This record gives sequence, C-alpha cells and structure tokens, in this order.
Amino acid sequence: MKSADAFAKTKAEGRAALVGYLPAGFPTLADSIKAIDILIDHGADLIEVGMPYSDPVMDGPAIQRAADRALAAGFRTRQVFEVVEAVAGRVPILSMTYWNLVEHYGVDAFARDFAAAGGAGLITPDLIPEEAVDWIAASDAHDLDRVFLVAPSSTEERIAATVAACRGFVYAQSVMGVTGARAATSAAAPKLVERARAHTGLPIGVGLGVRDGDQAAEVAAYGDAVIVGSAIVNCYLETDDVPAGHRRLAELTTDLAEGVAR
Amino acid sequence: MKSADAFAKTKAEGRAALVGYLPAGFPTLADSIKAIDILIDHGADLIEVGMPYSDPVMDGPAIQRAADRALAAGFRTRQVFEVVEAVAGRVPILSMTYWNLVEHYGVDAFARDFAAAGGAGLITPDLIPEEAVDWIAASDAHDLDRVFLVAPSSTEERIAATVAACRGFVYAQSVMGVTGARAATSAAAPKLVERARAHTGLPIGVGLGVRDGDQAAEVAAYGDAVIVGSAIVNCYLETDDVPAGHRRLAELTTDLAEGVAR
Amino acid sequence: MTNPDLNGHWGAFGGRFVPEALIAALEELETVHNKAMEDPEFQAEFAKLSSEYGNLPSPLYKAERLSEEAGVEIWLKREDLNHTGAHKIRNVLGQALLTKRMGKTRVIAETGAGQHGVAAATAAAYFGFECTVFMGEEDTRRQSLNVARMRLLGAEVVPVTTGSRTLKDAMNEALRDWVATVDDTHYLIGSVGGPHPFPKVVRDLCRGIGDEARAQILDRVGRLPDLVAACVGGGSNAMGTFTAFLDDDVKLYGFEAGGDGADTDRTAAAINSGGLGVLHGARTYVLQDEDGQTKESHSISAGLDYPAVGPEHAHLHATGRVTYEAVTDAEAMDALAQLARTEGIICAIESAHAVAGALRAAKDLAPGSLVLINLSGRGDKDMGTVVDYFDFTKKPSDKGTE
Amino acid sequence: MTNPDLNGHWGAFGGRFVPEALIAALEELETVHNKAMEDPEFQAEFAKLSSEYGNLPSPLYKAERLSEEAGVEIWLKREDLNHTGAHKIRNVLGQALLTKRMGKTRVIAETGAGQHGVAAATAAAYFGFECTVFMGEEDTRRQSLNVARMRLLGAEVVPVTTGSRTLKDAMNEALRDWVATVDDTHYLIGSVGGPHPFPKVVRDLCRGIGDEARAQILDRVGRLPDLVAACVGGGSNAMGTFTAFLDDDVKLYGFEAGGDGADTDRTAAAINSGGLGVLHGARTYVLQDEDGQTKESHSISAGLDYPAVGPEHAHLHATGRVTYEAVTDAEAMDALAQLARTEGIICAIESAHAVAGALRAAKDLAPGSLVLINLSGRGDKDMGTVVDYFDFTKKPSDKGTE
Ligand SMILES: Cc1ncc(COP(=O)(O)O)c(C=O)c1O
Ligand SMILES: Cc1ncc(COP(=O)(O)O)c(C=O)c1O
Repeated sequence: MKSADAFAKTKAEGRAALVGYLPAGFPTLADSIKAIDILIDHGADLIEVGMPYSDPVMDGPAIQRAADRALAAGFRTRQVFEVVEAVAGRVPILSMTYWNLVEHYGVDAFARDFAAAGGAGLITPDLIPEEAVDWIAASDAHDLDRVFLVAPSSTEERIAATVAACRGFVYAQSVMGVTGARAATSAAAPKLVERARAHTGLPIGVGLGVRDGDQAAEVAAYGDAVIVGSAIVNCYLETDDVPAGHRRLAELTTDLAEGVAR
Repeated sequence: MKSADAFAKTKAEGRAALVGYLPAGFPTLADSIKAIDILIDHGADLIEVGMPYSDPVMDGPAIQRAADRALAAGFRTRQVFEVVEAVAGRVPILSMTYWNLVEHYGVDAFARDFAAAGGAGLITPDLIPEEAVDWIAASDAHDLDRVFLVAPSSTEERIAATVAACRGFVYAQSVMGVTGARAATSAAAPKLVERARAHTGLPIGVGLGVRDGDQAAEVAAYGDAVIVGSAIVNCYLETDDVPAGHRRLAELTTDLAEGVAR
Repeated sequence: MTNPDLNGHWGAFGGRFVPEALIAALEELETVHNKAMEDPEFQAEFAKLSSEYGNLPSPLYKAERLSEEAGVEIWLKREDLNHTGAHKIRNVLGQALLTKRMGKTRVIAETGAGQHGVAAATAAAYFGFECTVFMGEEDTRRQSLNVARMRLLGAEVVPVTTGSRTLKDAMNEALRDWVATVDDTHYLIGSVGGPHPFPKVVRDLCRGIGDEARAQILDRVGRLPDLVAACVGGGSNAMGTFTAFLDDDVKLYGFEAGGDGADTDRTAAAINSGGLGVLHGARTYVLQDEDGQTKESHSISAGLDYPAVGPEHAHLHATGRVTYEAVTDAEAMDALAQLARTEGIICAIESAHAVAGALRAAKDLAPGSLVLINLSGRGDKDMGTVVDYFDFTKKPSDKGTE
Repeated sequence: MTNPDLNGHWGAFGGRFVPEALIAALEELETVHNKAMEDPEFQAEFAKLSSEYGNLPSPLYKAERLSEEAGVEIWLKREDLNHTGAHKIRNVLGQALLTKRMGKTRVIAETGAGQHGVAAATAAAYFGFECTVFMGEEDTRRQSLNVARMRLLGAEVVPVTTGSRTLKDAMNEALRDWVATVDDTHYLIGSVGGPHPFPKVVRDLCRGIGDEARAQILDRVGRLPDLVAACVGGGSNAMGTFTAFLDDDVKLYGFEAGGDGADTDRTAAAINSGGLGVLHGARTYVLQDEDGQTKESHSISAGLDYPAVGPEHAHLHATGRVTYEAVTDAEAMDALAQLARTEGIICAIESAHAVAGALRAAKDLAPGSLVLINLSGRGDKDMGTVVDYFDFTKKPSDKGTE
C-alpha cells in the first residue's frame, strides 16, 4: 500500500488525512505495534514509524525521550522491519528516519528489506535531495515513497526542486522549530503549503505541533494531511501504565480523526 | 653592667665567655625571667634577651616557634624592659632584636628605656651600620653596647667598617645559615674570627649552632664568647612541663659553662 | 589547499545532512563568507581585530631543550599565547565578523569542556551580541569554572539534559535552537565539522595558523619544515595548520585522541577507531555501533572528546595526503610533562597529543630534521586533570634544621 | 625615573635591613645588574627572549565599549597576554639572565597564591636551573593547582609552616634559605620589595610595560595619556608602568587592595592603611600593630595580599608624584565583571583593582580624556574565587517546549 492510496481515499471523502507518528520500540517493541494498531483502528490514514536515533536533531524533548527509551531497551535497526510487517496492510506505513541509520544499514539493502516488510516509503528529515542520489535510486528500484521536507525558510527554487524529488507526498514543516506539541498552530504553515502547491500536484502533509482535534481541523483546512507526533508520544511518556497510555491514545486519535474530518 | 665588664672577667680567667639567648616572654614572661636566672646561676657570662618578632628572618625553626608562642601569649615590646630590669645586675644583659620593633618604639626612646632598665646594649641581626645612623646616635647618648654582625661572606672592607661601628663585642655569624643547633660546628668560623681580629681589639662572640659543652669548647678555642640560642630554647620547646625545662636548662648551662672553661 | 564541490563535498565527505529549514541559512552564510574571503575590507578588519584583540600572529618558538631530547629541531607555533588561550579565538572573531555582516544580533554555540563556549562568549561580548551556549549537563558540572566564565562574559549557558548529556548532544541542541531562531541568530560552530559551508568557513578563518607559521619558519630557518603536526578533535587547529602546507613537500600528521588505545572502547579517534557515517550534518568518520548509533567518545582531553571529525580531514585521510594516528592519554600526559620540564610551557592536553605524536613520528626522521608543532592552547584549563593524573602528593624534602 | 642613593634609599625609604651575611650577594647582584643594564648585549638578549618566549611587547588595546560606559577613552596594556599570563614573566626572565651572568645554577622564590612561583619555575625550566619555591602551607592548600604547575615545571615547592603560613612567611623562609645557599643560589624575588638592589632590579626589568605603552599610545593616539593606572601589591607592575611617565605631565594612580575597606582591619593597603616600618629588608609602609609586629593583610586578590609595598612607591607617595588609593574587594569584582561583559576580557582580580580605580578616578576627568590602565594579568587563576563571589547558580531560562 502506498501513500497515494491513502490520499486517494481521503480526497474522495473530501477531508485531510491523519498521519500518526510513533517511534518503533516505544514504549516497548510489542507496545509500539499495539499502539500503531490503535492509531489505525481509531482513524489514522497513514503511519510514520520513527527510527530511534542517538542524535535526533529535528526532534523536541518528547520524541527525544521516547527514542532514548527505545535505544536504552536495545532497539536495533532491523526491528523496524518487524514493526512494519506487523502493522502493514491496512494503511500505508512509512518510516521517518535520520539518514545515518539507513546509510549504515546500506541504502539499497534498507530499501529492499523495508519494501519486503510491506512498508510504503521513507520520510527523511535530515536528507535533502542533493544528498539523496543513492536513496533516489534505491527507492526507484524498490518502488518506495520518498518524502522530503520543505520549510518556511525554503527558497522558491528549493521548494520546486524538493517537491520534484518527492513521491507519495510532501512534508511541509509548518514551523521553524523542532517537533513538539504546541499551544498554537503555525501562522507560516498556510503560506508554505500554498507555495509548495504552486510546484506540485502531490498531497502536502503538514507537521510539527498539532496536539488535538481542534488544531487538526485548523490544519486540515489547508493541508492534505495532518501529521501528529509528540502528542501521540506524550500518551505514553507521562505514565508508566501502558494500558492507560493505549486508552489515552485511542481517545486522542478519535479526537484528531474527528478534527481532520470536520 | 656592660659587655666589657664580663669580658674583662673571662679574659682574666683565661677562658671564653658563655652567652645565653632566650626570647623574652618564652615559655612565659615569668618563666623567661626565671630561665635567665638559671642561665646566670649556672655560668652564663652574658645574656641576650630576644625580642619576639613576627618576621624573624635570621632565625631557624626553634627560635621562630619560641617567638611565635610569646607573641601568641600577647608579648609587647615594653615587656622586654621588665625582663631586663628583673635580671640585670649580675651579668650584662643585651637584647637581640629585629630592627622594626626598635624603630617603631622610637630609637631614642627604646635606648633610653632599655638603659634605664639596666640593659647593656643591643644586638641587631638585621641592621647593618649603614642603616644605623639613628641607633649609633642613641646608643652613644645612652651609653649602650652596639653589637653588629659579621659573616663568612663579608668582604674585608665590610668587616673593617662593621667592627669599627661595634661597641662591647662583635658578633661573628659562624655559618652561612639561620640560627639552630647543629651537629657539627662551622669550619668557616675560625677563619672569620681571625679576619675580624685583624680589624679590632674587641672581643669576638661566635654564634649559630652550638648545642653542647663539647662544641662550646671547640668554639672557645678561637672565639672570645660562645653564643648559644636554639639549644637553650629547645629545653622548653619539647616539653609542656616548664619545671622540667628549667632542670634541663640548668644541666645544659652547666655543660656549656664547663665547655667554655676547658 | 583543497576546496569542496558546490554541495560541500570533499570527495565522499562533507555535504549537508540537515533539516531543509536550515538550508537557507547555510546558503546565506556561504554567500557572505565567500564574499568576505575575497573582500580586502573584511580581511583588513579581521587582521586588525586578530592582532589588536586576539594578540595575533602568535609567535613561532624554537624549543631548544625539547629539540635536544628529541634529536630533531622542534618549532612550536604558540597559539597558547592568543587571547583566551587557544587557536579558537581566530574562529570566533571571524564568525562574529560574518555575523555582523549578516545583520544578525545573536549567536549560539555548542561546547564540550567549555573552551569554545568561552571563546564564543568572548566574541559575543566584544561585539555586543546576545549569546547562548549549549553544554551537556554532565559537562556543566565537570567544568563549572568555564560555565562561570561564560556567564561572566554575559552569555546564557543552557545545560543540555538529553542523550548522553555531553558535547554531541549540546551540538544537537544548538542545531535545534538554530532551526527556530535562524532569522536573527548565527550558529557559531566550534570546529571544522557540521554541514557545509561550516567546515570551509572555519578552515578559512583558522588557516592563519599555518600561513603565519609557514612564513615565520621560512623567515627564521630559510626552509620549510620536514614534518608538521597538530592534534585533531573536530579538527580546526589541524586544518588551520595544514592548509598552508598541503601543496608543499612536507609530511603532515594529525594526532587523534586514542584514549586508552585506538583499539579499545575508550577512544575518541574517529578516523583510527571509527567508520564512515553521517553525524551533525556531514558525512565523515564517526564512532558508531553496528547500527550507526553514535558511540560515546573517551579522551582525557575534553577538547578532543568528540565522536567525529571534520570532513576535510576525512578526505585528506582517504587521499593519503595527511597521516592520522592516535595518541593515548598516557602518551599525551607524558609529553605535557616533558614540555613543561624542558621549556617552561604548560600546554593544553589537546596540544600535548600533537607534541607526543610529533616526538614519536620524529624517531623516523633524519637527525636535525625540522619539525613544526602547532601548540593549539595553554594548559590552565587542564590543571585539575593534570593534578588528578600525576601524583603530586610526594613530600618535598624537609629543609628545616633544629 | 628616580634612582635610589648608593645605599638604596629613595628618600626615607628602601635600604638594606638584612643580615650581614646577605650583603655580599646583594652587592654582587647590584654590580651585575648595573653592568647588564648598560650592556647592549644583555639588552638584546633580554629583548629576544622576551619577544620569542614571553610574547612581548604586549599589545595596547583600545577598550571601546568600556570607554563608552566610562565617558573617557580607555586603553589597556594587555599584560594578560604574556606567557604565563601576567607581567611577571618580564621580571623572572630578566632575573634568570642575571642569574646566568652571576654563574649561579639555582634560584629560589617566595610565592603567595603561586603566580610568582609559577613564573619563577617557568624561567628556571627554560634556563635549566634548579628551583625551590617557598609557599605558605595555608597557601599550598588553597592554591593546589599552582603547586601542581610548579612541580610540573620541575620546581620543588616547600610548604612554609611558620608564622601565619602565608606569603610574608614564605618570604622569610626564602631569605633564610638564601643565607645558607647564597654561593650558588639567586633569590629571584617577586616584586619591587626587599633589600636594595631588588626594588631597582625588578623595576628596571619591568619598566618595559610603561616604555612600550608610552611609545604605543604616542604611535596610536599621538599624545600622552592624561591618567595612568596600575594595581599595587608589592608594586612591580605599577613601577613597571609608572617609570616611563614619571617625568611627563601625566597623572599617575596606584591602586592598593582595600579589602573590606582601607579603614577596616581587613585590608592589604600598605600605604593607605599602614604606617612607616621595616619589613623584608626595606623601610617602607607596612601593615603593623602598635608594636611594629606585622599584621596579616586581607584582600580577595591573592596577588595583592601582602602587608607592605615596594620602597619606591613609598617614596612616590611621600613626594606626591603618584596618588595611591585603595579599592575594595567589591569594587574590584564589579570592575572585573564589567570588563568581561563589555570587552570579553576576564582579567586577574589584581588587575581589576586598577580598572575599578581608574573608572573611579576618571569621573574627575574631562570627557574624552585618555586613560591608560595596565592590565597586569589574566583571570584564569581566579575563576574559583569569582565563582564563590558571584552567584552563578541562577537557573538559565528553560528552552524546551513540549
Ligand atoms: C587547545 C585546544 N586544542 C584543540 C582543540 C580541539 O579542537 P580542534 O580539533 O577543532 O582544533 C580544542 C578544543 O577544545 C582546544 O581547546
Ligand atoms: C596579575 C597580577 N597583577 C599584579 C600582581 C601584584 O604584584 P605587583 O604589585 O608586584 O605587580 C600580581 C601578583 O601575583 C599578579 O599576579
């Protein structure tokens, strides 16, 4: 299942897609699978499986801490394929990963194994198209989505070149800042989405900062997908009671799904 | 009583004089008077009353510690006159003092009060004749002995000038070093005494390092006086039992007196 | 001199592995820097500031007694005599001038032991910039004096509580801050690492070390050195030293911190103990585990205790132009003591790695060969470590007599 | 310039109040020093050593932002940039050369906080002399890093356990050692105190500070300063600064350490709080009690924490040529922080007394007046004190968002 399939569905339903992010291995490997199932059960249209990494420069405190916990518990790169395999089928499963992990595994090998597990593609927060020659070749070879980011600071030329290199959708980083749920959504986001649309027919997902259904609805007004990460992670960070986290996640996802459909 | 009186006596007896040093106020003010009496009782021919001073650069550890104790107990400059007054009469009493104490009291005032107490004169270890204009005037005015030091490193010219400025006797610093009882007497001392004699008819006292009768006898062979300090102080330094110190001092003095008379 | 391609690659190394959000700022920096490098007015301003404030050029010093012990003629480039005590003042003054040119009013910096943080705070004080320094919480505790220095200089010090709470995490945090503040903020990076154009910018600003030393030794001895040595942490002092000599027939040696040994787990020698990877925006040699997770580095020298190395060094290693070897903690400390005893110079432990490595490499040189060592910094900051390392508790001889 | 009479007196001050045993060595030193001062070969050797090893001349630096806050034009003589971090290197290199000329192979020194001890040990390492440093036991504990430095440099450090166990007792002990070792040993005294000819010797060796600064300011500004300021401990940096200006129409200010206040018991201001006396071989101003027993001095600055002052200063005070004022601990620390914040320079606490005093004195000057301050040393050694003094525990702002 590719990202395009999900966007075809949400477009048909006249609404934005809900994209849920969770690091693999958090709160545990098994519970990350369970949590993704909950996300899908309660209305997520796409899933981003985060790759825990020692140096996550794009992430704020919540996702950092989640990744740290997964790493401390012994998370290994290859386990992402287990997670993908376990949850694939119902909605497109992408992985959001810092580049060194892929490069170290072997770019083509990673693409091959990720595709074999049923994954849809990768979102690469610290890889720009100029550095992506190998990845572009591997994603072509293994028919994977390729999601690069655009940002409010991107020039017109860079937006054009970046969206041209994307497949599946485009990730619009709505604020100049790291991941983390924010009290207010970004004023820069609608402008950025508009600028990106001028260069592509791909759906545009908007990420960074959404924490509830109301914010999701705001973002859904101009974005094709609402990407939620830290708010999801927070369901498990603030408690040791994983079942309670699952319940909180179910509620949150329901709220977000209602938001994107408003 | 002046130094000359003592030397006249010892010369008549065909022996060297024994000079005993003790800081005023050590081990206590009263006991320093008592100790000086013991020195005189057991054969000391002259007494040097030390002035406890905060920065005694000519003194080794024993005398430093004795002075520290006197100062810590509150010793004041004017108390030296009490000590002198208490012990004067039987032998000449000089004071050995660092210069700042005299200068601070007032050079003429100090000389006046010292003479009034019955003192014989001053030994000034950090005053050279060039700096002694005021002191030479005051000691003349109050008829006090004036003992400067010569050292093995002194040039011929300096020995000549220094002994010329002395009255009473000359202090020959027998070793290049600070006060302190030593295992062996100085090889440089006889040479120094000989050099000094070439320029003066004054008696020459030899100081620094003598600790027993045998050493006293060695020094007495070429010096007109044997000056003993640290060995005397040590009688009290190594014990809290002052009466025991007095007994030790009596024994030591007897031994030393026997030594200078050998 | 080698320059990177348009995307900042030296061969397989370098590049820009950072969020797109930062690319605009990197391009602005690249443009302003390239213009500045060709602008005589900038060069004059930089030279004046370096000389009047930074105390540059640093002297070249013939270490006679050390030479005697080594059997070769050793010259030291005395960066320890610069204002703030290391080569780092060159970089911060240069970047501060660039900051001014970009119209920015705030700088941020990462710091490990605090040396770069102090240098950055110094430049910020001088220029009246706001300054925030990110420092691993662990390091703020271990290096509280440098924290005090930075605060005294008016900088805000932010203890970083994520990851391993050390330098690499401070760098992550600086990058995170920068994404959010890039409009008015310059990231004043501390070495020749990070995304393009930083490695080139810092190299260009530090190359005075080698340019000066080359001219000084030609002037004093009349010929080029046979061997040039520098220590390599991120690699700024080494690139600053080597650049002038790259096209000369001169042996170049970079000495990494080998900790307990480059073949042990306690090492900071990215080239000698690490592998190819991407960290902090550049492809280079990185200490990492089987998955590419960054490993913690270990060195007695706080300034070399970093798990990667600047990409130009990676390239110079790959091409064989520069020889990179590891020096252990013990070798470095011995060299520090030897230099102190023979020359009356207590250098930084970082710099002692260069001295130790050069003394070792000199064994293969003909007697009387000319060896130039960059003494990157002074040892004041390291005295606590030195005291812990050496046994200074031995009783002095008793001088008293009774 | 003023010179003492044949017996080393400046007016009522100076002289030689030491055991006769030392007079020969003092006369030898006087002879050798006087000859050296007139010997172009010595001067050339001293200049070469000072420049190549000591990093002299130190730059003269215009402190723009401090000037703005002060309303006068402030120039700093940057002795903090010298090798070992203070003006003291001038004195030790000069005396080491004299030691060589006298054919001696050992030097001894007294030290308080350890600054002069480190400088002396440095010069001894450089010249291959044996070196013994006397240091109050109390001080060896408080300044253990400097003890380590000296030992690293190959010096023997002897803790002095007599008297108050501080600098003055270390000086007593050095004099005691010297009496016994004078044949092969030079007493490398740390300031312009002690018996004649030390005050003149050290003054002559340090006068480069003022000679350089005078030429530098004439070159840079075209006229002499209106006011010249230096801190006064023993007084070497101040005499080194003032000497060049004594015959000029320039206000000269020496700033003593006032501790809690010159009128309190916790002060080190010998001129402002003491009286006429004899200490360590010279007649000068001394902190003493009613009997002339030396009192302990108190200052936050270890290098100014000495109960007397060099005799030439006493004379310049008595004649009115130089104005001596006290600066309290608090004033000095404020000035230290102000200089750090405005200029990115963390100076020694000693030097901060000069800055504080100059800023105070500048209030009486016409706006735009030229003020020259000798920045005698850097602050690295003082960071522990600075941390204790200022409250650096304030929490940095929380940057995280959730
Ligand atoms: C004195 C000194 N030398 C070297 C280094 C290492 O940095 P680089 O390799 O960038 O020169 C440091 C860093 O703190 C340092 O303080
Ligand atoms: C930096 C600095 N300045 C000044 C002094 C005071 O000495 P003087 O008055 O002899 O210059 C010291 C002494 O340690 C010092 O370290």
